[in-house]
Amino acid sequence: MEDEVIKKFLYVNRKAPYGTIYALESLEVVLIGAAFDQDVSLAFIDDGVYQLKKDQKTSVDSGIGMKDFSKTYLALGDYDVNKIYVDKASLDERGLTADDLMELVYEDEDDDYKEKSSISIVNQDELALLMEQQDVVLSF
Amino acid sequence: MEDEVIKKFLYVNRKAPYGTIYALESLEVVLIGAAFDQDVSLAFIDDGVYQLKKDQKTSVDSGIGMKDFSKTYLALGDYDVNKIYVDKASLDERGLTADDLMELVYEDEDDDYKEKSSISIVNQDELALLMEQQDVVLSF
Amino acid sequence: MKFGILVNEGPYQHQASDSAYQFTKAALEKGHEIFRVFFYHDGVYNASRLLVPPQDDRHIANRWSALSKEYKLDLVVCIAAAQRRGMLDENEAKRQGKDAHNIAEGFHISGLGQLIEAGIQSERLVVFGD
Amino acid sequence: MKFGILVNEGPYQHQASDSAYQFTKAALEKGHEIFRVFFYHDGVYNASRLLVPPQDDRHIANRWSALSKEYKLDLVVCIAAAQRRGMLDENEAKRQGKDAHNIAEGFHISGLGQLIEAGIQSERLVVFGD
Amino acid sequence: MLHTVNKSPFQTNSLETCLRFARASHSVLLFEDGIYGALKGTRLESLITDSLKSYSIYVLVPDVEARGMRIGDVIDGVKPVDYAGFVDLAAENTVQAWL
Amino acid sequence: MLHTVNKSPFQTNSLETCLRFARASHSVLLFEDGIYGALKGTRLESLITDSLKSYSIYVLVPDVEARGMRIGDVIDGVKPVDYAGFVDLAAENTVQAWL
Repeated sequence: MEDEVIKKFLYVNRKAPYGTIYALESLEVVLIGAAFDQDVSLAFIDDGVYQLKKDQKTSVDSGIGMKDFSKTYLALGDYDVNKIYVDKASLDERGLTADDLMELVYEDEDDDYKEKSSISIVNQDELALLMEQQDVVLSF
Repeated sequence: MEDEVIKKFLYVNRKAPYGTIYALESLEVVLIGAAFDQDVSLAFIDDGVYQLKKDQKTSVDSGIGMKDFSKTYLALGDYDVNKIYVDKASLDERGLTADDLMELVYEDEDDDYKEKSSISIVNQDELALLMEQQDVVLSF
Repeated sequence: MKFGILVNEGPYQHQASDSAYQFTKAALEKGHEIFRVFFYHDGVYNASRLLVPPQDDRHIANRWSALSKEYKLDLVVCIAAAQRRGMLDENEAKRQGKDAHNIAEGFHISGLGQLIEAGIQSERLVVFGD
Repeated sequence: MKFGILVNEGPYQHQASDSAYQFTKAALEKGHEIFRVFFYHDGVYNASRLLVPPQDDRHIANRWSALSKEYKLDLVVCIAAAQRRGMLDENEAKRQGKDAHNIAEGFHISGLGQLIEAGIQSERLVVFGD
Repeated sequence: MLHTVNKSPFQTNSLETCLRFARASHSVLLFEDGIYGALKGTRLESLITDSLKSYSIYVLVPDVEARGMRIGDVIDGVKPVDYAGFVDLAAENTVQAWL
Repeated sequence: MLHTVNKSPFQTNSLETCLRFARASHSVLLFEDGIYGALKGTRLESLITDSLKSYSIYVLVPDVEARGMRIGDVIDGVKPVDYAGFVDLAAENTVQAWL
């Protein structure tokens, strides 16, 4: 029985990509975790919202000499990771809107496989409520 | 000739002790550097001022399980490291005054070995001027 | 109660590993169970057998090893994070064609799934990082 | 012009070593001299011979080694910081009674005096950290 | 829910963001360099005294003492705990670390 | 004197402190996560536009582009440089890193 427990996992991302590895290695946990059939949500707060910025451009041989790993976020929908919450206040103070973010989508199998957005831009009360409902919060 | 160059070295300390190792390992550089007869100054800015807080109390077997290395600052005077500049604004916003800091002193050999304080509490213009005069700035 | 512990930073540079150790020790002394301590990011460096700290300082890897021995603690080092950072056990070293390995007694290398499992099986997961 | 470079963070976790590498390479390509690259704090981990990064990622230690070979770069790892963190060369391993060592080609271990000397002998010291 | 903060509020925005998401019935634990937020007389004191009206704030005493402070330097109403107390708080609540 | 800032001004106080000590004739280089301080439309934009009246501010383009931004997103007056330009700035000035 114990192995069939479904827990609510929240991944909280608050750091910018490239300056530190947390964004990349957090994503690696999410991808591995997707195999465990848990109830997974991702939150992007503070500089974490920059992880979802579109048009990232670097490679091992050019730019800053690090690979662009942002394409991996686009695959999250295929892994059934489609509850992605972005803190509106964090976007606002950085002058960003939904249009600046990558389009992360998934196919809703309960709705004739329609393509839907995985991203919800939420206010802090909604996000605080989401946090309260979690069993496990992994912070990066 | 080149070996006899005397350069102005400034060590800039902006981080609190214990939470990270920078304070301790910065001090290790200063002590080794003292053997090189350069013109050495230390600046404590932002959380760096906490490095000089008196009454630090921990040991490998108690408290946070890390040794109290603050006594080492007291030895700086013996190493002829006696130009220690503390940013007044940083003290102010933390509610600290000179009385909260360790008494760091040296014996002035040009003034009958009188014991004098190594610490100068300075404003940001004085500190900015000091920075401009340096040849080498080591930041921790 | 059953705790899982995640350590995200290496020894000495950040206090994370020290705090995680003190927390884990206090939990065990209170009779709680530690399901697993998982070392991720630079946390993998805590598992080095080659640390030579100053004589008057704590030995962070040995301290974890000793606690592991006393309480049969499960100390797991993330393989992906460890490879990237040069932390290898004997098997990994062989597999990667490396001429040395550096994992201390009591630690073992495994996948990120072990972290997820710690989240599922523990009643609480506590994260220590930077 | 003669530059000295100080690297305060380890590979991958922080961008410091990447930025230092790009700066050093650009300086050399412009014809400047690099007196020394000094690895301090977690920066000592950049010198590991055991890194196994993913195939599509950069190999930070090898990149430094290659630059060192091409330009005869002096790559110095602080001995005190390295001991504390389990980075040992063959001599140090012997001296400390350790059964393995992990320093990559092109790096060598020495004292903090080498950092001060870099400050004295270089016309500019540039620090990369967290 | 237990929120933990281990960074100085003068250096990073972790405490500020944590307090933005803390709610009545939650607890906040300040430890490591986070303890600087719990001290009297700083520029940020009112951030904590205001928050104390809504929820409980704890501070880890070994971290306070290591840094040269004593219980008397801690804002009234902030509750002192040791590592065992930290464990109790974590046992009672889901834990969210604000790194 | 060249001041370098590699941290996001939203996350740490490095940029703020740097600007407190930067003086006329100095230069400031924003790189790594520090480039976020150089962008248009953020809450901190005026911090930079005000500073531009007193001294030169540079931003490292590879770090800007890696993070999904382009030169057009950078505040007018902030000067773009590549790594070679960073080297030139360091050759011209004593360097102080605000870590």
